[in-house]
Formats: sequence, structure tokens, C-alpha cells
Amino acid sequence: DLNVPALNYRTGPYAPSGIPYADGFSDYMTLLNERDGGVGGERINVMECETAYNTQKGVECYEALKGENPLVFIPQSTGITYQLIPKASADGIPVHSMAYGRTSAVNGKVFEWVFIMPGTYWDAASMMVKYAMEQEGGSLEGKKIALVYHNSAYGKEPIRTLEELSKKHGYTLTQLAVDHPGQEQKSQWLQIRRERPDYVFMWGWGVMNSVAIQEAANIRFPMDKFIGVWWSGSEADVLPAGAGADGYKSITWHKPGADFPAYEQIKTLVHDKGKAAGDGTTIGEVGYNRGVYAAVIVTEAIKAAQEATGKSNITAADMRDAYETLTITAERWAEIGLPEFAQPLQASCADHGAPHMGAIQQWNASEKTWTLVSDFMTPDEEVVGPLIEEDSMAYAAENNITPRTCE
Amino acid sequence: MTDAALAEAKAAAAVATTDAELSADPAPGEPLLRVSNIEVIYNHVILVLKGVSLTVPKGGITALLGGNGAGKTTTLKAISGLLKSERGEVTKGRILYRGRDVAAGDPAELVKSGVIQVMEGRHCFEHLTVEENLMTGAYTRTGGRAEIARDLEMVYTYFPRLKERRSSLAGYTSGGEQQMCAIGRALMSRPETVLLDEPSMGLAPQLVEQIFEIVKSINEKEGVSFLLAEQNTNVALRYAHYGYILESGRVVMDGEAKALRENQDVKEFYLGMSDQGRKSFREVRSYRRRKRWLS
Amino acid sequence: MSIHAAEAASDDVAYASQEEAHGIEPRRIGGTVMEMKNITLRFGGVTAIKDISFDIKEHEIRAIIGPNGAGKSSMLNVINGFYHPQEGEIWFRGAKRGPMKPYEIAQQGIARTFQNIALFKGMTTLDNIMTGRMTMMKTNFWQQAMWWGSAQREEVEHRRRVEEIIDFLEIQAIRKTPVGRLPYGLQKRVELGRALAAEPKLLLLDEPMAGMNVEEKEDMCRFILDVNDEFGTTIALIEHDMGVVMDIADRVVVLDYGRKIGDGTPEEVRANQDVIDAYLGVSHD
Amino acid sequence: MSAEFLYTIEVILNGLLTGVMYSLVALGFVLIFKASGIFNYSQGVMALFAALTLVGFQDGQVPFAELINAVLGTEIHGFGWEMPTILAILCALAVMLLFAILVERIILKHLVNQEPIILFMATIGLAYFLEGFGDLMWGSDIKALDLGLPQGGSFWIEDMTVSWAAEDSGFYGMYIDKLDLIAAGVAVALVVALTAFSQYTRIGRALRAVADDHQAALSVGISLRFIWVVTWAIAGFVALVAGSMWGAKSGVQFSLSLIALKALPVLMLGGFTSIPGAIVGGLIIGVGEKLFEFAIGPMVGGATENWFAYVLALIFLVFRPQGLFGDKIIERV
Amino acid sequence: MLYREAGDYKTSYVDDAQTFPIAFDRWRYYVVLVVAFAIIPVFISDYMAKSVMIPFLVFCIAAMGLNILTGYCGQVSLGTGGFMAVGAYASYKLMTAFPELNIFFVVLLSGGITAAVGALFGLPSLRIKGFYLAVATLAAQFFLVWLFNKVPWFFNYSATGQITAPPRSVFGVDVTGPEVPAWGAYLFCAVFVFLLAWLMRNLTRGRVGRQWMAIRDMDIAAEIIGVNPLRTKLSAFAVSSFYVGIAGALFFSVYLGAAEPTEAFGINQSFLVLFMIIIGGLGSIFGCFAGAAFMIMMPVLLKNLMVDGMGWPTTIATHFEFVIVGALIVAFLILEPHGLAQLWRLMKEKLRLWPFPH
Ligand SMILES: Nc1ncnc2c1ncn2[C@@H]1O[C@H](COP(=O)(O)OP(=O)(O)OP(=O)(O)O)[C@@H](O)[C@H]1O
Ligand SMILES: Nc1ncnc2c1ncn2[C@@H]1O[C@H](COP(=O)(O)OP(=O)(O)OP(=O)(O)O)[C@@H](O)[C@H]1O
Ligand SMILES: [Mg+2]
Ligand SMILES: [Mg+2]
Repeated sequence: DLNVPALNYRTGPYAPSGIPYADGFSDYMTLLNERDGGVGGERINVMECETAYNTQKGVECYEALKGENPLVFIPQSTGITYQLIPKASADGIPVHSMAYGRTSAVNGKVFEWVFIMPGTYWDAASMMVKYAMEQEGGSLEGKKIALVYHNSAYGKEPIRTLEELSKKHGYTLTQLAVDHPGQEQKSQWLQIRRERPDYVFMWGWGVMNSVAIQEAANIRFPMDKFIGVWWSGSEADVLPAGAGADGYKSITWHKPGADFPAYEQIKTLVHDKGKAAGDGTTIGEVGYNRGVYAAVIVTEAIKAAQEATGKSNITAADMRDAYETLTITAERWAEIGLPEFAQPLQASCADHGAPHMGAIQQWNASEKTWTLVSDFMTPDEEVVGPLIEEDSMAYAAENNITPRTCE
Repeated sequence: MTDAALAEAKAAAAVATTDAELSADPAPGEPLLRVSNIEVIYNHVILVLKGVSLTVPKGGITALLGGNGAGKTTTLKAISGLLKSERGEVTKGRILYRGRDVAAGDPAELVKSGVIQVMEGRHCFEHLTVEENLMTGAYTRTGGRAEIARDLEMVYTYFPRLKERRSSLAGYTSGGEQQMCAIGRALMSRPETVLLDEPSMGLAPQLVEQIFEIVKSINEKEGVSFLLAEQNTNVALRYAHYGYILESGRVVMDGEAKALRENQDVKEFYLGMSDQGRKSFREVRSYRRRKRWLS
Repeated sequence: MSIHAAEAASDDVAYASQEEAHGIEPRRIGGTVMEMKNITLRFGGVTAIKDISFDIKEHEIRAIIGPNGAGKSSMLNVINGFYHPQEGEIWFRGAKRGPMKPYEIAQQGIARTFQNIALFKGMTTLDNIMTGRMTMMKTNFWQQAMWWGSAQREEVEHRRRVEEIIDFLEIQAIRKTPVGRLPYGLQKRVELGRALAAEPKLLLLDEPMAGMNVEEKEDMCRFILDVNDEFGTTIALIEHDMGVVMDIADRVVVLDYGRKIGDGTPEEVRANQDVIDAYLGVSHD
Repeated sequence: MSAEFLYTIEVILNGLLTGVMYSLVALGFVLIFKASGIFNYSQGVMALFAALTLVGFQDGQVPFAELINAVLGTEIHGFGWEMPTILAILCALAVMLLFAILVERIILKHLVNQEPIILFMATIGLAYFLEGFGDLMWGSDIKALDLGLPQGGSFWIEDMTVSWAAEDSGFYGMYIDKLDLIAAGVAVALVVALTAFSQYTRIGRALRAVADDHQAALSVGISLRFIWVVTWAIAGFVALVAGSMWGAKSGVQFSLSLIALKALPVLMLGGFTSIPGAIVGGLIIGVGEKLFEFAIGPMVGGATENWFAYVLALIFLVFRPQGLFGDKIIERV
Repeated sequence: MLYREAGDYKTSYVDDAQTFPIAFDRWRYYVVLVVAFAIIPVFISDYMAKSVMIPFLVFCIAAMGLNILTGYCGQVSLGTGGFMAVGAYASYKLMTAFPELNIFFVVLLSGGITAAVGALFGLPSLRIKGFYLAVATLAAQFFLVWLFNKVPWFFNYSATGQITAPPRSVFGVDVTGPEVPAWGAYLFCAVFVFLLAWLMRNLTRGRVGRQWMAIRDMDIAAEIIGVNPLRTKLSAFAVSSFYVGIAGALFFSVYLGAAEPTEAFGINQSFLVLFMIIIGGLGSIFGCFAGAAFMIMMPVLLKNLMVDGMGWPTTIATHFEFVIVGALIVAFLILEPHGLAQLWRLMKEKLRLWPFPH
């Protein structure tokens, strides 16, 4: 058996986001076990550990599971990721913080054991600006962008990028912090109403998202100019606002919906057999698809590791090597029953965050569906690259790490 | 009382306690409340009452005397059911009121059936005005407003001082005023039996007399029974009909109030009289008394 | 007898003779320790004390009596600085007292007991009495934190004094009992112990004998008289038991409705018609 | 009128209305504190639980579905019907009444005459319990609550006020949230009714007596058990109101229980024992925090509301330690 | 009758005032010390250290701190999380600004800095009392967390505001950073717990402790008999914050290794510590340990029991964990409102009488 820990949060304040993810992750693994007998002949053993999105519990999960030959930790929380980066690096277990966590950890030269596929918050910020620019006919000169963010490490992530970009593109940036949990945002939205920004970006989390969307609807802010980061764009965020949320956008790195062959198989081979991880109602939700995405990355890496080492029972170190050279082509996506589900990717020693691509999706409140409304975009390397270099080198200096060269 | 007589009385009391059935509707003079051989433990470890028995006849004034820590308050609380809220427990014995066992009952039920306690240490509701305090006494009453208002007036005539302070918060009144308020509050419930715990404490001498006069008149006019724990033995025995003396959790002596007053020990320890008459408090330095019944 | 007459009668000779009447050597009653001048205290609409003046002499036992709500406790509260009178002056040991906090006044040597027992319920008898000595403990915070050495030495020294008080009050058996569990009478005794532990110059007792039977009152009287004799402590005492007041007080001041209606030796006060009307009623003993 | 000025007015008005939303939660605290001297930490969780129950009934959810499915291996999720709102509210009320009875039976009965902090602690235990229990019963996913209450800015007010500022000043008209207006109405009605109840009725007087001294209350025949059931039931009702108002805003899910934290400064400022205090406190806190965020917030990086509310309350307390309308703290010896 | 005091006579006041006057207690105490310092370090596993022992020790310290303030001085505080944050950020700033400074002193200094901050926030306690004060301390909680989140100087201008503890060692053994051996971190914390418990005992057995307790039990009477309320309350706030600051420093540097204020030092932390001291017993050192053990170990135990032992789904297990912990808190309070420490005392009293019932 291959042990894959899953630090899920099905309880606590963020449970609405955690549940579909956990379902998707486990369901896909179950599918592989049921359909193929696992990967390379080894069944995947998902070791669920409940964190409630709480750092302390996350650490406890890590300590409890690290002795059981885990292949990779997916911490499911920026806070926990920060705890695990030094620990897991010392213990030799890869950490896959999927589009969250420490952005500069994308630099594989410094963070050998940390992976961020499919991209970073800074990528997201840059792509959102790019999208806005396209909408405005190529220029943001003189435009106003407001950032509504969760007043925490996570929420503050995009600020530096957005500031850099504002210099480059000439828009003005207004920052509006919302304190945890964010049930009350009247001041922020009154200010937005007053200043009438052209775009509102949101780095929100939990109840803050749904309240913000509700408030935006209340002040009749044009919803198609309101764009959330990927963690602010799931069903749990838009449903409470009902019809008001119609037209709300968010960035994402995979396609929405359940219209994939693999999902059919999940329904027949997993759900219908009573092996669903949850109650089976979350399939096709944004969170669910993210769970599936994470599971695909993990299993593809396992497969690659098995191929590279020639043995089926791989170790965490093999897993790391496989992550670093992970390749998933468009054909491969189709092969595993998820055609065009997400972008092909090719990781490398220096770049732990491939493919760095995202697209914008939009919510249709009457049909309760998300649809992609843009092509997949790439971030502005010119701006993001140096920021990453700077931040990761600072970390290296603080912690006496000599970066690899990655020849 | 001679030793022999005392033993006889005790035996009689013992017989009476085995007689479990009390009349539910006793005639005046018959037992209304009977405590048989109760044991009380606080906090599961501190044994305070070691088998106390006593009887309160209907229409009688019964005094419960004894030194500090003898267990008077504990006995009263055991009867009124307030022990539970102090983590105390009646572990043995029975308490019968009108033939009904009340040891495990709800204190509020007991008040409804006519037994009210005036607690030691005043216990007024600080944030309520004096008048509101008095009105809470009428909480269990179902009679009309007019009747309650009449009783309120009655309490005010008993204690004119309260009338003056009627609208000030009870927490700001003086010790004695609070004591009056507590007693008045109990009277407001139109009780059938009153458990009075140290009513005279902190009251001016004049008022002490007055309170006992009130007790007496209510007792005589309305047939209300009283069980009063009192340190002021002198006054208590003058007004009571029957008395029990409690000493470290046991009844050491009981008898008609008159008889007790004549008892040498009682005279000496509780009334401050010696063979030569009343002693001055100045002379106490030169002697220490020894209690005979403890040896 | 009018108020003025009562005041006029209050000279030393008067109670020297009273002492003799009781067959005890006269104590050295000295000069005025504390003087209250025209004190007026109001709470909103209520005037608890109206323009009262009286004094307390060294080594004497001064009783304050009066009906309920007369303002006796308030007067003690004024003396130890818990209430601040709107008008009037307080002179202590020859100096006029400025605005002071209660704890500063305590440090000057005024200790008291309370009408509604105010012991520290969570502490044992020993600890309660030890708190009485707080004002005399000199080791600083750091020495306390280290304990071994000066703090411990000091503790033992004070413990010795406290044990003397415990012996004196005959409460050895309850030394380590949390005071919350003690019966009322013993609590009063512990409270007296706590006040005594401060070795006060002036001791204020608010109804120390309420809720006691004769035997216990006798004990309490003995303690009070002994303290007064042995340590020469000046005592101001509120008490409703006239027997006690008449027997042990040197001078009595009588309050009624916040006004002073009598002041003088027990005999004088007892004979004062105002006092009889307002307070004593008909005497029964 | 200048737009700046109008914006300030707008902020103040919205602050007032937000404050009323806080008051709704604070009222529950006040009720229980006033009536039994218990600082009920679980009030927030009660609001969550009440709202969950309401939605659960509305949507025809099967209680404990997850648990049942896990134990029996079944696949049940809902009854498949939807309850009319009124009926659902009544059912939720019944549940809250049952809850009050159980709290009294199981917890409070055994804690008569304990120190306030012990009772406080017990309510924390209760909060823990209820948090887990609510999730077990109704699941921890987010639920939209639709009571048919209007939300969003009132066009009528906007249209009316838009002309107050100069044409080109960029003023849109006053923004007033309709839901807030409704909440304000409800809150005022509650305050009036509850004040009358506690001040002028026999039971109201008994409530206050219990808060002062459990033992003495028992000794005059006030049945603590009855009083406690009554107050907890009323507090449960208030929790339901608060829970559904806030739930309509943000969806019903765990974070709803955290609104208690917004109610605490209100409580402190108004006084723990004063029902009208809850409203006045709410208004002051609401305006204060909004104005501070509006005027000072941008200079210090924003997100000041959480702490500023507390600091504001603290400043008031230094001058009035019992809050604006709280019962006097009686200090006597 | 194993447990007795008969025959155990004290002939001096020093003996009479010692911490464990009963010989049996004294022996048990020595055994505990030997186990804690000689046996556990040898056998401790990473999991035991990181999930159970270190958080337990750290919260013991925090609980001692809060117990000084709440249990001994009667001032209820809900600002513990905020003060822990002060300790954590102080230690972070000290560690990065003075890399040469030994971590032991870093932790102590962090405590000192927190003490100063704590005393400052204790000022309103002179006017504000009871639950009003408790709620008022939330101002400290929210303000401090906001401050550490907003002012970049505190997190050395890092992009996200996360702080990470650099590796530091004592006598050549790492106690912070990623390569810490389980026993090293454990012992480091254990030494602090031992020293601070000793200090707490000293402070509470003498004048200072009595002043605190006097204020707690009846502040007006205390003032009238000569206790300066301002000094006493502030000293309690300062000492308490000193402990809490040390706990915060250890929590961040030894236990978590990295932190951001909103989550690690949120209000939940304040409540957790308050639970500990109430469940454990206000005004008791033993209670701090008992309470911390209960609140830290109970959930871990329950989780292991339900998830690993009985194979329940994690969600249901977590919900049940809440239900059970809540029910246990209530049950303990009903059983003995004065906490585990009082339960323990009563047990001892019964043991002394055993086999007689009274
Ligand atoms: N709550 C309690 N916990 C433990 N012990 C108690 C408690 N209440 C009373 N006791 C003990 O019970 C004994 C009897 O106390 P009780 O109050 O009944 O005496 P009492 O006769 O009323 O004395 P007093 O005249 O002083 O009021 C005392 O020794 C006291 O220490
Ligand atoms: N803090 C206060 N606020 C308002 N009124 C007060 C306050 N303190 C005392 N009083 C009032 O002042 C008057 C005198 O009270 P005080 O306590 O001095 O009486 P006392 O002479 O000690 O009476 P007792 O013998 O009953 O104890 C009383 O009427 C009381 O209600
Ligand atoms: Mg008594
Ligand atoms: Mg008085």
C-alpha cells in the first residue's frame, strides 16, 4: 500500500470549503483503487486526518502520520504549510501546497521539498490584472482596482504583486482589509460604493466570501467586475447570496462541472457502490474538482516515481524526485478520463509551480453553475519572477540554506 | 430538669420519631414539622449534624439554641431544602412536614406549602429596591393585588424605617435595615410556618423586642408556627414555648422554655446569670466556665 | 440631659471614678487620638451623618451606639477613609488628615472589623490573619520570589506573632481551615484576629458580638479588654448589646438619624432621655 | 451639501443600523445575565443552532443524517419536502424551548448558588457541546437561509437623496440596507417588550432577584427551575431572531456563532443588565467603529473594527464601570 | 491507611509551611520529578513530544500565568492569546536581532517584555471589575493581534507576515528550528515549567500571594486593611503576563516553529487557557497541570480512540469530540465546581479517613 495523508477540514469555520475538496480527493483515489487496483499495483491508502483548519491540529496530524511512510503531505492550509515547510524538509517528506502556502516556495532551488502546482497567488494576481486589462481593451491606465482581502498572511499575499503591477500598468490600488471572520463588511463596501473602483479583486476565505458577494450585490456593484482568487470562487461562496451573486467571477486553474468521463466512473464505481467519501452530493463542485486535481497530481507523481525507480512501493524521496520532474500532457489528461480538465504541466528542479496558468470562471445563479469565460492565461513573469527570487533568497539567508544550482 | 427527667424526655422523643406518620392536617399543638434523626454532611466529608431530632407543633414557637457552629443554621437549611445549594446533603433521617417527606423536595414547593425561611446574614436582593424586595416575598401568592398591598402596608407599619427607605436599593441600606427587610419579605408570603435564623442579629435592642412582639402577635392571632434559631437566648426563651439546645451537631437538651430558663447550665451559659445574679462583662477576664454536659 | 451637658461631663475624672466603681485599676487614658469635627456625609438624597463631632482618647474604649440606620457604620467608614465626608475635618494624632486612600490610612495604624463579615473566604484562618500583618512586611518582590533567605525569615517571624494571636483568641484548632466553612461566631473572631495582627493604634469594631450567645460574648469581651489593657490599643466599638456597652465602654456616643443625641459615660447615656426614647426603649434587664 | 458630508452621514446611518444588528445578539446575553447572573458564553452558538434548525426544518433535512448513514449504511439526506417558513419558525421555537428545558434539567439545576465564573464556564462547556451537536444534527456545510426578507439598498432612499449633493460630485444617494431596517424594527419591538416584561411583571422581578442571590430567591419560594427555563427559552427565541437575521446575510454556517464576539463590546458598553442598554450600546458601537474605520482606518491599514469596538467600550467603562445603563455595582462593607 | 499525616509532626514554622507537609506527598513529588526529567526524555517519541508533551508543558505555563491573575488575584482575563502573541513576537524579534543571544535568555526576556505590556493593559482593572473586565481584556486580545498583523516591523517586513523561528541551541542541542530532537525540546520546556512552578509557589505562599488573594476574595476589605489595590493588581497582571509571555515564546519557537498572529494567538487560545484553569482549579498550582493535561490530552485521546480505535469517519469523530469535551466540562463542574484540584483534595481527605466514612 501507498500511504497518502489527507489533512482535511470537514469541520470548523471553513468546513463548507473543506468538505467538497476532501470528497473529491478521496473519491478519485477510491476510483483508482476500485478500477485499477491502485497505481502500479499498489493500492492507495488515504489517511484522513481532521485539522478543522487549525494549525495546532495540523501539526498533530503531521506528527501522527509522518511515521507511517507518507508519500506527500497536502496541508490544506497556508498556516499549516508554514509549519510543515521546515519540518517536512528536515524529515525528507515532500509538501504539496496546491496553489496556497508560501508563494516563494515555488523556487525549487531553495525549497527542495515544497511544491505549489499549479501556481502561486502572485501568478493569480498577475493573471487577474491581465484579464482586467483585456476587458478594458488592453490598458488599465487611470483605472481603479480595489482589493478586498482577509486580514491574514494569506490575504496579504497578493499585495506586493498588485503594487508592482500598478506601477507598471498605471492603475491605482485601494486595499481594504477585512478582519476574521468577516461577517460585517459594511465599511468596506460603503467605501467601494463611494470610490467606484473599476474592478474589485478579492482574497477572501470562509464566510467573508459570501458576505462580500452579498454586499457587492446589495450595493449593485457590477458583478462581472468583481473577481475573486481561486479560494473565493466556489459554490459555498456564491450560494448564500442567491440571485445576487449572478455574474460573479473568480480565477481558477481547472474546468468547472462534472462533465468528464472519469466522473462518470466515479459515479458508477464509487458512489453507486456506497463508497463515496461524503454524501455524494458535492461531485462537480469547484472544491470537489480541486480535490480531484490534487489526487491526479499525487497519483501521476506516484506513477512517475514507480516508473523511474522500477519498484512499485516507492518512498517519500522517490516521490519528491518524481514531483520535480512531473509531466502531465494534454493527452495524459484525456487518458485518465479528464480531457481538458486542466492545463498540461511540466515541473522542473527550479520551478515547483508549473503550469502557472489560470482562467476566469463566472457564476450563473439561475442554473447554479460555473462556466469558463476566458482562455487560460499566463502570469507576468517579468514582475512575479524577481519578487519570488527576492523573497526566497531572504528565507534562504535567514535559515542558512545554500540554494541549489539546478543545472 | 433533673437528669432522670431529661432521659425520660429523650426517650419520649425517640418514640415519637419512630412514629413516622404525621397528620397531614394537624390540630393546634400537634406536630406540624418533624425532623427525625438527621445527619448532614457538607462536601461529602464534613459531618455537621449527627442525628438531630426535633418537632415543631402547630401554632407553637420553638427555639433552637446553641453556640457558634452548633448546627442551627444547618438544621434550618436542611428543613427548607437550601442545603443542596451549599453542597450539603441530608444523609440520614427524615424531615416530615404535614406528614410529607420534604427532605428531597424543591425549596420553592415548600414555600408554596407555607414554610418560609429568613436566612442568616440578611440576604437581601441588593439590586432591587426595598419595596421590590418585599414584593418578591409575595411571589408565591395567588391572592389579589389589593391583599398584597394591604400586607405591604402592614410590614411598613411594623417597620416604619423600611417605609422611609422603600425606594432605595437594598444593597445600600444599613445592616439593620436589611435585617428588617429580610423579615418583612418573609412575612409578605403569608406563611404558615416561619424558620427564623437569628432574627435579632444586628438589630437595636428596641427593635429586637419589637420583632419578637411581632412574632408573638402573628403567632397568637394567625396561628403561624415558628422555629427560630437564636443566640439571644434571653429574649428567645421569653417568647418561645419550647426549646432545643444544640451543641456540636447534637441536641443536648430540650424542654419547655420555662423549664430551660430555670436550668442552671442554661442560666450560666446562655443567659449570663450566675448564682450571684448577672455578671458584668468586665469580670469575665477572671474566670472561665466549663460546661457540665460536655464532660 | 442635653447634648451639651453630656459633653461637659466627659472629662477624665468621670471615668476614673467609673473604673474604680468596677474595682479595676484605672487605665492611663491619655489625650485625644482622633477627633471628628463637624462631619457631614451624604449619599445622593440621603444624609447618613449630619454635622457630628466627637473625639476618641488614647487607650479608651469608645462605644458608638444608635438605632439601625443611624449612621454608625458609615462613621467607621469615614474614619478609615472608605467614605469621604462632604464636610468636616478629621484629626488623627494631632494632624489634620488630607485626602487619603483607605490603604494609606490602614498603614497609619487604623484597623477594623466589619459588620457583614469581610474575611477572605478562599484563605485559611492563618492566611487571613497573616494578611493583617501585610503592612509590616518589608521584603520586596524579588526576595519573595526567591523565598529562601530573607522572605522565609520574615515569614517565620510574623508567623510567630500570628501564632500568639491565634493562641490568644483560642482558635488553634481552625488554623488551617478555610474561613468560608467556619460558623459565624468563629469568623468574627478570626476577623478580630486579622485586625489585631496589624498591631493598630486605633481599632474599629463594627458589631463584633452580633450573633453570639452570652458565653461567646464573654469571650469576645475578654479579648477586647485584654487587647485594650495589654497593648493599650484604643478601641472604637459599635454594639447593640447594651449590657456589653455599659460594662466595657469608657465613653459612649449615641447617634440617631445621623445626628448625635448623646455623648458621655455609659451611666450618663443610659440616663439620657433622648437616648432612651430613640434607642433603648424600656430596659429589660 | 457636500458629498463628503453626505458620505459621513451615510456612514453614521449605516453604523447605527449595523449596531442594531449587534444589539440583536447582545439582547440574548443581557436577558440571561439579568435573569440569573450567568454570563452565557453559548449565546452565539445558540444563534447558530437556532438558525441551523430553522433551515433544517425549512429544507426538510433529516436530523443526524450523516450519523445515521454512517452507522446504518443508509443514504438518507432529506425528507423531500419543504416546510412553509412560518411552520418552520414555530418548529424551531419549539426546539429552542426544549433546549431551555434540557439546559435547566441537565446543567443549571446542579449549579445553583455557584460563583459566576463557574456558571460562565458551564456555558462554555455547553457551547462546545452545542457546536458539535449542531454539526452532527444538521451537517457542517453552508446553507442559504431565505425567509423572504428583502435585502440590499433601498432604491427609494437612494433616489430621494441623490439630489442632495451637487450633480457632478459623484454622490449616488444614501445607501440603506433594507434588511437592516427590518432588523432595527424587530430589535426595537423586542426591547420594548422585554423591558416591560422584566421591569413591570411579577416574574420579571423574580428574574432580577435570582440574578442577585440564588439562595435568597429560593428561600422566598422563587422556583429557580421555572425562572431558568423561562429565560433560556426567551434567550433561545432571541437567538433565533439574531441567527436568522445574520444568517440571511452570510448564510448559515459555523462562523455565525462568532457574531457573539461583536455583541460583547455592545453588552459591555450598554451594561450587562440593561435591555435598553443593549440597543444604545449597539448604536454607539456601530457608529463608533464605522466612523473610526472611515476616518482613521485608511491611515493605519484598516480592519480596525474588531478591536476598536472593544477599545471604545473600554473607554466608556473607565468612566462608568457598570456600563451606560447597567445596574450599579454596589460596593459596601 | 497509606495516606496519613498522623505521626508527621512539625516542630518549626519552616517545616509547617513547606510545600508538601505530608511525607507521602513529598515522595510522590520526587518520583514525578525523576520521571519528568530522567525517564520521559529517554523514551519520548516525536509524536509524543510534538502532539502531547510540548503543548502540554507550554500550556501549563500559560495556565499558571492566567491562574495567578484569575485564580489568585481574581481578575478574569480573556487576553491570554494576545499576550502569548507578545511573547512570541518578542522572542522572534530578539532571536533575529541578536542571533548570539542564548535562546534561554531570549525566552526570559520575552516574558519580561510581555510583563510590561501586561501591566499596561492591566491598568483599567482598577476601575473595571468582574465580567466587565473580562470583556475589556478582549480589547487587548484584538488590538495586539491586529498590531502584529499590521506593523511590518514585527515580522521583519516578510511578504506575508508569517514569522519563522530560526534554529537555536542550548549546550549544543537544538531546541528550535527544524532539526530539534524530541527530547531536547521537551527538556527545554520542562525546565521552564519546573522553574516557573517553583517561582509561582514562592510568590503565592507569602506576602505577595496573600495580597493577591485578599484582592480576589474581597477587594474593598483588602484595601481597608492596607492592601494597595493598584500595585497588587498590576503586579498580578505583570507576573501573569510574564508567564504567558514565556508560554507564547515557547509556543512559537519550540512548538509551532512558525506562526501568524490571527490564527495561532486568536481568541480561541484565550478561552482554551481559561478552560484549563477552571477545569483544573482556580488558585491551585496543581490545578494548572491537571487542567492543561485535560484540555490538551483529552481531545488527542478522544481522537485516537474514535478514529484509530473505532474507525469512525473523521468528521463524526470531530463532532463527537466537541460534544464529549463539552459534556465533560459540564460534568466536571457539576461534580466539583472548584476543579480537578479540589477533587484531588477531597479524595485525599477521604483517603485520610479511609476506611471510615467520616
Ligand atoms: N458550606 C459549608 N461547608 C462546610 N462546612 C460548613 C458549611 N456551612 C457550615 N459548615 C460547618 O457546619 C457547622 C455548623 O454550622 P452552622 O452554620 O449550622 O452553625 P450555627 O449553629 O448556625 O452557628 P452560628 O451561630 O455561628 O450561626 C460549622 O462547624 C461549620 O463549620
Ligand atoms: N453607600 C451608601 N449609599 C447610599 N446610602 C447609604 C450608603 N451607606 C449607608 N447608607 C445609608 O446611610 C444610613 C446609615 O447607614 P449605616 O450603615 O451607617 O447605619 P448603621 O448605623 O450602621 O445601622 P445598623 O445598626 O443597622 O448597621 C442608612 O440609612 C443607609 O441606608
Ligand atoms: Mg447560624
Ligand atoms: Mg452598621
